[in-house]
Amino acid sequence: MLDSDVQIALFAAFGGVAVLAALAAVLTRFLLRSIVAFGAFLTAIAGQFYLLAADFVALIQIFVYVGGVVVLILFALMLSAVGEKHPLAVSEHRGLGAVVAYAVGGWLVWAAFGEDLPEAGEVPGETVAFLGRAFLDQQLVAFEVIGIILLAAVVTALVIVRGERL
Amino acid sequence: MEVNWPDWLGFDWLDLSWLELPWIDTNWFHDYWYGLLLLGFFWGVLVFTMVGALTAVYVYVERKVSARIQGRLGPMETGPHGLLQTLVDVVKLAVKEDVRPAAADALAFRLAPLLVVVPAVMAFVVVPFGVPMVIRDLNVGILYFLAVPSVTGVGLLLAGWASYDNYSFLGGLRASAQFISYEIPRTLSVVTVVMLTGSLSSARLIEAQADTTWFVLLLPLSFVIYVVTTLAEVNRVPFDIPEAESELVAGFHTEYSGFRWSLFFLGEYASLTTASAFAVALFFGGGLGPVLPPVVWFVLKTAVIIFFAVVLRFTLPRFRQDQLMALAWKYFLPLSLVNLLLAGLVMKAVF
Amino acid sequence: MTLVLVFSGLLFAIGTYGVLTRRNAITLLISVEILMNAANLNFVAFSRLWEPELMTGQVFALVGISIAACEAAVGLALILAVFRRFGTTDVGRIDFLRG
Amino acid sequence: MSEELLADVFFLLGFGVAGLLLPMLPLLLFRYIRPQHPSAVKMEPYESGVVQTTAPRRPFHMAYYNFALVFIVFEVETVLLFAVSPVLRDASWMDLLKAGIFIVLVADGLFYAWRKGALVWK
Repeated sequence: MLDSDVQIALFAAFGGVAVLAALAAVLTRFLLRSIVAFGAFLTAIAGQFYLLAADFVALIQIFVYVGGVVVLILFALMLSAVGEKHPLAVSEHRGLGAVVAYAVGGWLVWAAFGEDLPEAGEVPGETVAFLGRAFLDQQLVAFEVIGIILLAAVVTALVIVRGERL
Repeated sequence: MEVNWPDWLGFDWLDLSWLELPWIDTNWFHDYWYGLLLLGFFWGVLVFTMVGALTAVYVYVERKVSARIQGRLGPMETGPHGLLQTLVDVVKLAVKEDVRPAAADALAFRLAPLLVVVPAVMAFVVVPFGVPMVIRDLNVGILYFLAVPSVTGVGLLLAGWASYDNYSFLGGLRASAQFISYEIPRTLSVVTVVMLTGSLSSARLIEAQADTTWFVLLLPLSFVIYVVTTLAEVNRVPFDIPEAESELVAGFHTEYSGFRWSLFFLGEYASLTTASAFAVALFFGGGLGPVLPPVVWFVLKTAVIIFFAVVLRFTLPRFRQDQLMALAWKYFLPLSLVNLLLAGLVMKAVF
Repeated sequence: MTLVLVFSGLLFAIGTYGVLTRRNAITLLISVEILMNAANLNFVAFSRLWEPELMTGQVFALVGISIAACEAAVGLALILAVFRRFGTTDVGRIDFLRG
Repeated sequence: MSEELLADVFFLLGFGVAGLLLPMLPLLLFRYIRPQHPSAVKMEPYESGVVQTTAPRRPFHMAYYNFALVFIVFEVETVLLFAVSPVLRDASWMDLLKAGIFIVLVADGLFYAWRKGALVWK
């Protein structure tokens, strides 16, 4: 049956894929493989979003991240041609990095078990309609601020890329 | 509003109970996760085989049409009127040697064709090919249709990069630059349709057109933008500069041979099919039409659009790369922004 | 719910490790994106807990995705500019005081 | 509700597995039938039969990146319009104006890129 056990199992499976892919993306010494693993990570996260009743956000994740950001990163890789077959250099502070990462991860996981959280509420049927209303009413500021940020990003990035003054 | 269709037209294809098979409890598929998995697998196999078969048909039609336009006969030897030619070609491609250049990146070289072909086929899940019949009616179906094929851009770039070949590299860069450029006006033209539909579900799309009229009458400009940009997305002439054989050999798939090459080919035709089918759903009311069953109407309308694309290929010259990019950014993008405004006015006028 | 937090914590730790140990600018950017995804996961999950019909968490996740995209655009522009000037994307070897 | 979404995921997973397996099946099936005689010459890059003189993976010119940049910004814009557009049909003029402001804000970016000549293919 499609009960919550199945849902949790599938969520955990997506999570496992995400964690493995993220590890691969962070640990591999070949840039191209790192990017491919990053793509797999994003897809797994999109699956998790879908299970959390955020179907719209999940597809946006695929659309913007996999179809946009990954393409952008690949373009940058090609334009700077650093993805030759030589492995990348890794910092000398790997031990320190591992310790900090363990500390952060341990603390977050401990915090996850610490708090008693309420049960998840029932989500409305068509998420998109509610999202649209939210963007036009309560979250209008966020909506317009994104517009401004996008404008700022395109101007900044063009100025940086072209190496000229405003 | 509810649409009242005769029962025999409006049955739910996923619900197999209409078969009245005594030994199968058909709700089983929907109640268990492995049932759904199996159902998905079954539809995947079905759609994939169908798209593969259709591709063989297109290749034959395309050869015959091009021959007619150029005053030739086209394939004639194998079978009556060369009907078996594409079948023989498929067998040839399948048993051909699979050459991979020594310098190529093995992982990316293998992954790239899959990234081109799988999204194109997966997009078919939300195409409404009957009046309420969709393989799976997602809440966000229209967005799904645009989001999943956008992964193809990654596949094109990877193919060019992995091959370690100057032509492939350039072809891959050009192909994905073109792909991403035309994606924006195309998406914006679909946004106008969503404004009129009021939902992202592709079944609602058809119902909304049953309530009003075909959206091509309300949004002619959106339709033009959608069709032209779709031709560009699937690298059809006049937008096939990434594969311009006179300057780049075969573009990003120069180094591919045998079956892996045919996967790119299949992906291109599969995305042409899904995009044309969705154009029918978006602008021509899907399976809406008198007398004939919806599926027949749907196939007829789709066939007309695909035939149009085939004829276009042999009548138009190719754009230059700079013209291509300028067309996308300086004409189509502003045009589609204006179109949004127009659609807003139309929407206020109609509703 | 706890499961979501555990996963996002793990992903956050992986991202942190990446940010701290990688020296290539593009992999650094990928690590930062992993961090942002871990945060987005939490936003979406908490959206279901309190007033799911307001969609606040999902709106925030969308804002997060938009900002991540902008960040990637600007970050990669910086990386390319640096590459053109120094011929490397290794952040350890970018050095304005070279001879 | 969320059960329906769960069903969607399983369906799509099954569909995706089929989509992945079917293209790979012929590759595996015909593995032992098709000829496989790799040779040094055959595995060189093709390049119209001319020996490769320049490495293909070299820094390339920036025009491509300009387009990718404007692309990602507009992609985010269209995607947010997808969130807003389904409710616009029954919305007031005020709501249309709110969406219009957003579009105009982002369109300024296009205008800027155009004026700076970033949209010219060099």
